[in-house]
Amino acid sequence: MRVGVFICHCGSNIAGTVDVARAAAELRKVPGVAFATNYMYTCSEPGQDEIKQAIKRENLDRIVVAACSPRMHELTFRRTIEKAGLNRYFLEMANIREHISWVGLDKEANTIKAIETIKMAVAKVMQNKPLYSSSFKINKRVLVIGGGVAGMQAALDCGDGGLEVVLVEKSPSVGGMMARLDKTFPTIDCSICILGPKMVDVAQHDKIKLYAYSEIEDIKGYVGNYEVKIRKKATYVDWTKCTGCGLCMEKCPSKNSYDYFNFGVAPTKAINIPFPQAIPKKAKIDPDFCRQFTKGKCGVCAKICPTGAINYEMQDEIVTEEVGAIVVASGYGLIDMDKFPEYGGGRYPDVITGIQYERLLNASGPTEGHIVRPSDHTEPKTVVFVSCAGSRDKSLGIPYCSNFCCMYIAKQAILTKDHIPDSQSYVFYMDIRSPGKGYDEFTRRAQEDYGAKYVRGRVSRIYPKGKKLVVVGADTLLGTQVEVEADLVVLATAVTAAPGAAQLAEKLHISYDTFGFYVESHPKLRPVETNTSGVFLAGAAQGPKDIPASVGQGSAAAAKVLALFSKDMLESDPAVAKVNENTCVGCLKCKLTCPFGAIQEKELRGGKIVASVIETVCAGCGVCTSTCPCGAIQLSHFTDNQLLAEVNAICQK
Amino acid sequence: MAEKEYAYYTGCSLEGTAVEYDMSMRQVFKALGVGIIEPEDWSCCGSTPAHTVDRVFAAALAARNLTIIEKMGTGIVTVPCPSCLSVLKRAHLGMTQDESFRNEVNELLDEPYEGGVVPKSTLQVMLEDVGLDAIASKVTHALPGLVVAPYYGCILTRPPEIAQFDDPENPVSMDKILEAVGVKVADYAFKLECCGAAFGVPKRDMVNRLTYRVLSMALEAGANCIAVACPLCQQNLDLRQGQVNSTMGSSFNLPILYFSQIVGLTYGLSPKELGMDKLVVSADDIVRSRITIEELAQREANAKAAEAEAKAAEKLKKAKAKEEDTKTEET
Amino acid sequence: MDTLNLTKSLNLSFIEQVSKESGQNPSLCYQCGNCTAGCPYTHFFDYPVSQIMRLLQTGQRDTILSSKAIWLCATCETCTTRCPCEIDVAMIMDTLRIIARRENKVSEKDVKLFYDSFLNSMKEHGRLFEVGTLLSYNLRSGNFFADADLGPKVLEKGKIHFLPRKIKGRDKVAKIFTRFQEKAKKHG
Amino acid sequence: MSEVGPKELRIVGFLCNWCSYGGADTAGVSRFKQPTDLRIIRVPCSGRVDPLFVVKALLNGADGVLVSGCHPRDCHYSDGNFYARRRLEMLKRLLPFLGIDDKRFHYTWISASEGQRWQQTVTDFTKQIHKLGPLHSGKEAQQ
Repeated sequence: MRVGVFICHCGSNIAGTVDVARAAAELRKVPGVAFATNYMYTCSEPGQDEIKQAIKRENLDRIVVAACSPRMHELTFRRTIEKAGLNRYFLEMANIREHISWVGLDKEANTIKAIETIKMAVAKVMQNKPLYSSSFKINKRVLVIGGGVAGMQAALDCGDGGLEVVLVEKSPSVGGMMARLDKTFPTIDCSICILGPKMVDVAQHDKIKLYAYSEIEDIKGYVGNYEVKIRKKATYVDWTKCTGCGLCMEKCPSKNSYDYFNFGVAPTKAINIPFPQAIPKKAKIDPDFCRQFTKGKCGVCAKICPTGAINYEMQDEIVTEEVGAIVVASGYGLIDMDKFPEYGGGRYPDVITGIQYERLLNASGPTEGHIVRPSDHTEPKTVVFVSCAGSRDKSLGIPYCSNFCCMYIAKQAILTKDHIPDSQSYVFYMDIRSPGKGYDEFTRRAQEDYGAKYVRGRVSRIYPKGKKLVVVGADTLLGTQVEVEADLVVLATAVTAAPGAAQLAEKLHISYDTFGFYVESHPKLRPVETNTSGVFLAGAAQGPKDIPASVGQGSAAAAKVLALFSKDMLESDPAVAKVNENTCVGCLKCKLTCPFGAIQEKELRGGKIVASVIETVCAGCGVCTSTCPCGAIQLSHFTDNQLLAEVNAICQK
Repeated sequence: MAEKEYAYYTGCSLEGTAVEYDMSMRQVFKALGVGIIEPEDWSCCGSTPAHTVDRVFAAALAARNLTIIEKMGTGIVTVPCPSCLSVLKRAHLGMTQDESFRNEVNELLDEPYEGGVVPKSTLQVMLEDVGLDAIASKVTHALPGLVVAPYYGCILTRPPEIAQFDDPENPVSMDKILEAVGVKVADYAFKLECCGAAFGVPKRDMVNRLTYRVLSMALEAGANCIAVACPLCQQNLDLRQGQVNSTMGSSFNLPILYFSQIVGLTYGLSPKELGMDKLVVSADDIVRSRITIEELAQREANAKAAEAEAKAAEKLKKAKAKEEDTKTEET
Repeated sequence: MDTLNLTKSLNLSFIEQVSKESGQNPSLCYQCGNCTAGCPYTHFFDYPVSQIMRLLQTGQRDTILSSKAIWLCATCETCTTRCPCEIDVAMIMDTLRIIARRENKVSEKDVKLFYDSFLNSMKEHGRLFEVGTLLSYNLRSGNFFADADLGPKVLEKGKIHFLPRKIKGRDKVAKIFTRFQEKAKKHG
Repeated sequence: MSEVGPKELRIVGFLCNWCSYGGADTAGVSRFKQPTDLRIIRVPCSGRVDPLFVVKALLNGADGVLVSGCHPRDCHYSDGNFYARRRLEMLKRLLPFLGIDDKRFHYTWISASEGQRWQQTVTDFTKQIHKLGPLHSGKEAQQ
């Protein structure tokens, strides 16, 4: 066996705190190591050439690259050695950057740690076996979860690219948060005017199958072959018959239903079409408020419906779809108002959220675009905007910036002046974050042309005094306490992960961060991929994002799906479990523990029962290997021998 | 209710300027069957002044009392004064959470404190241990016409890590207790605004300005009385109300009662026992307005009957009018 | 205002001392001003709380220790309760007071005198003797008639005791004082 | 590092590829400094960690072993970490019978985004092992 070791300087990233030359010298002394060297940038083209040449020149048959994390470059170097004629699994990487040079201060200790880590990799690579992928057919349909602007963009791009798309939307209409906005920054163009056509396209696209008011129940399978169970929630209206005429909504006597679309700014009917441009434009009953459900009698809508679409007996329905890739665009949520007792959040009706204000501004909103105070329906003359309500607030567990509030506050201040010319807006802010194209100019316009008074400081509390709300804050630039007697207060409440984000992630086997946002594969270079192949991200599900960024990600995710589906067959990962039929005793404990149902019972010719692995289903976790009492089932590339070789390399009594 | 015994740390103020808080608190506990024992030979907790000297020193002054109480074996000490409570809790939490701090404090003491005492406000004991139902069950009298602004002051619920009780931004414990005894509680936005605390003596102008706001917001909320649970708040609002009037040109005449006094009044206890005469702004009108709940029920029944009568009369009138209408139509 | 020469006046050891004694990290403050906004005493301060925090971040030891603000803070805990960065601001103010007292830099002599009168009463009697404290404060502050207008009111209500209630264990309380003073001397 | 004393001890860490190995990478990218005693072995899933690996390491020279996987319910492989938890908990109870202080073995859950938590875990565990001292020269080994 002739192992070659290549130690990367990574400029000064590694060489700065690890003596790489000494490490190479030490490695040369290790039995089995035929060649060891250090190189400035191993991942560069000349760096990779060096490996290829050394393999030929030194007749190397196994390679260890000591560099960055294998999560970064394992694939790169596998390809390199494959090009030089070695099986790609004859590569091991030693992570001496993320785990050593970047986290240890002491060069001597780092160097020793690096040498030992590389020795472990050498020990392992000597146990490695060649592995060969097989290929399998893929289902070129794509599931898009979430019908907001990011999800619709992904669905439309995939559809236009010729893929069949299954689009699942939790609420009764597509459109997401953007459908609720009045105007968009920094152009002040009407949100629904630019979104509406997209929504219609989604409805009319012959490649897109829309499941509205539906949720993901369960997902099984792997890249190329997913089986998705979708729960179509009961609407109590037969959508094949409903024409969206709206007669039911007009006549419904339950007038105090909570309006989810309008974030409760005004009540709606128990049977409703959420908004005039809804897609699909179908009615739905809210059983929490419908008299037929709460009191057991009413039936007005059933009597009035011209097509007889009402069905109070309707049940949820589970449907199954088969797809090969998934785009997750499940959007975001907003922090609850009751997290702000000092602002009277939830207690004072005239303290509202930014999205609620958006509905008050909107011509198709509950007030038809007239700004009025929820308490007494009078027009406010003094409006206070409070930015960072929850954002950048560690005490509420939200240390991050919500990304777009600074911009929409500027927009709302401008629109307030447009709607009520004799009004005065105040904006309490800590920093104005406006790095987009034309964004900073926009926030300046709010102040220069629309007279919004920006006050640099946080609001400490809000209390009612007569009909006014007294907003007590600081102006840190003046170094004083300030008070504004406001008619209406708008809180730019913090963006959170969408409700249920964690549960969805668990169904998809993708990771999420402490706040519930989904984790991309690489923060810079793989921003829409996840660590689960075949699952892609788009929009604010990954982190707070404005419209242009969400649309961009929707298209990016679609491009990734189209690239994945450009082949008819995919290569399987050969690092799967294998059964040694000679030593297997047929206890089938592995079958019980396999999380994927990848293990079957198999009868050999002699009648002996053994376990057998379905290679395409096995995901390579190795739970079976640790379960097997006789070591008969081994996870390739992570066998007992391979891992123990690593242990033995550093633990020698 | 099973009799439970608590250590009761009075605190210096309740022996002097806040003696009526002590009197009424003891009466209310007695009525509720809550046993209290005063720790023998307790000393001052050190309050704010000690905290300006040194943290270990301040904790030691408080911990001397904790040591005495620990030996009593009651487990819980209930404290009427929020300032004492805060100091005792700070000492207790500091000493139980940080070993080296505990050792430092114990070095200053004759006998060490081992951390076996839970300090609770009297408000917390009433709300959580006695319970609203039991509190309500002792009510014999009503105070119709009384609208109370419950004033908590700064440190009863703050900071939440120390107080570990009620909401630091919108406390409701006193509201609930007062409502349980049938008193009308105003929606008061200045529940927590600082009254000036211990600055009454050295910084009188400052305190007068702060109390002015607290008093005027109570009136704004429609209250005709403020309920407090803190001797310092009471002193600043009651004793200094005249000072406020002369410096700020106001004419407040707002009685400032301890919540225990109000509860005591609804229990039919005598004004004398509750120390009502100790208040500077007279609460005689409130005392005079007191009636038994039977009287109240009678009054309400009378009012209802009168209302029903009026309604019936109205109905009759309408019916007659209608009758006449139809008659005229017929003709 | 003079130019603040940060190279010369940035006192890092002061920042470290305050961090250590208060257990708080002043770098966590991002100057949102919430403490100033909620502070009932902002009107009376020479520097609002957020500026005290800023002065601390820039290590302006002398300015802070001679400020009135640190003595006029009543520890109402509003700043601590609302700080989005979870800084115990009141604890920092407390610490600054302690350091100022230790270094004999007390800008608000009356406040300190009142506290001292309180503590002396406590040392002597074991409990607070209200009349004694007030008289001693009045005598020492030269503020002879502070709250004299309130005297008759309290007197009339029978709330005043002209003799202190001395507790049996007052020597034990006094011992805490002396032990602390000895310890403080030892540690300089 | 000075915090944990001048002499290094031998600590082996088994980290699942998807969460904890990524968490350790995140700590690296964020330059969260850590003691240098730990040597990391990458496994696909914490469910792949055979208790035997831990025992072998401890008997053959390791002074401490750390296993870290994905948070419960956030496992890349559905529920591999549940199997891990069950096995590793059993192992923890068994160690004293082998004459090994169970504080030398620790298992935990760290996600790919929790760099700071990884730093804390490594620092705390290293401190703990240094407090216990070397396994093979101390009393435990002779028992």
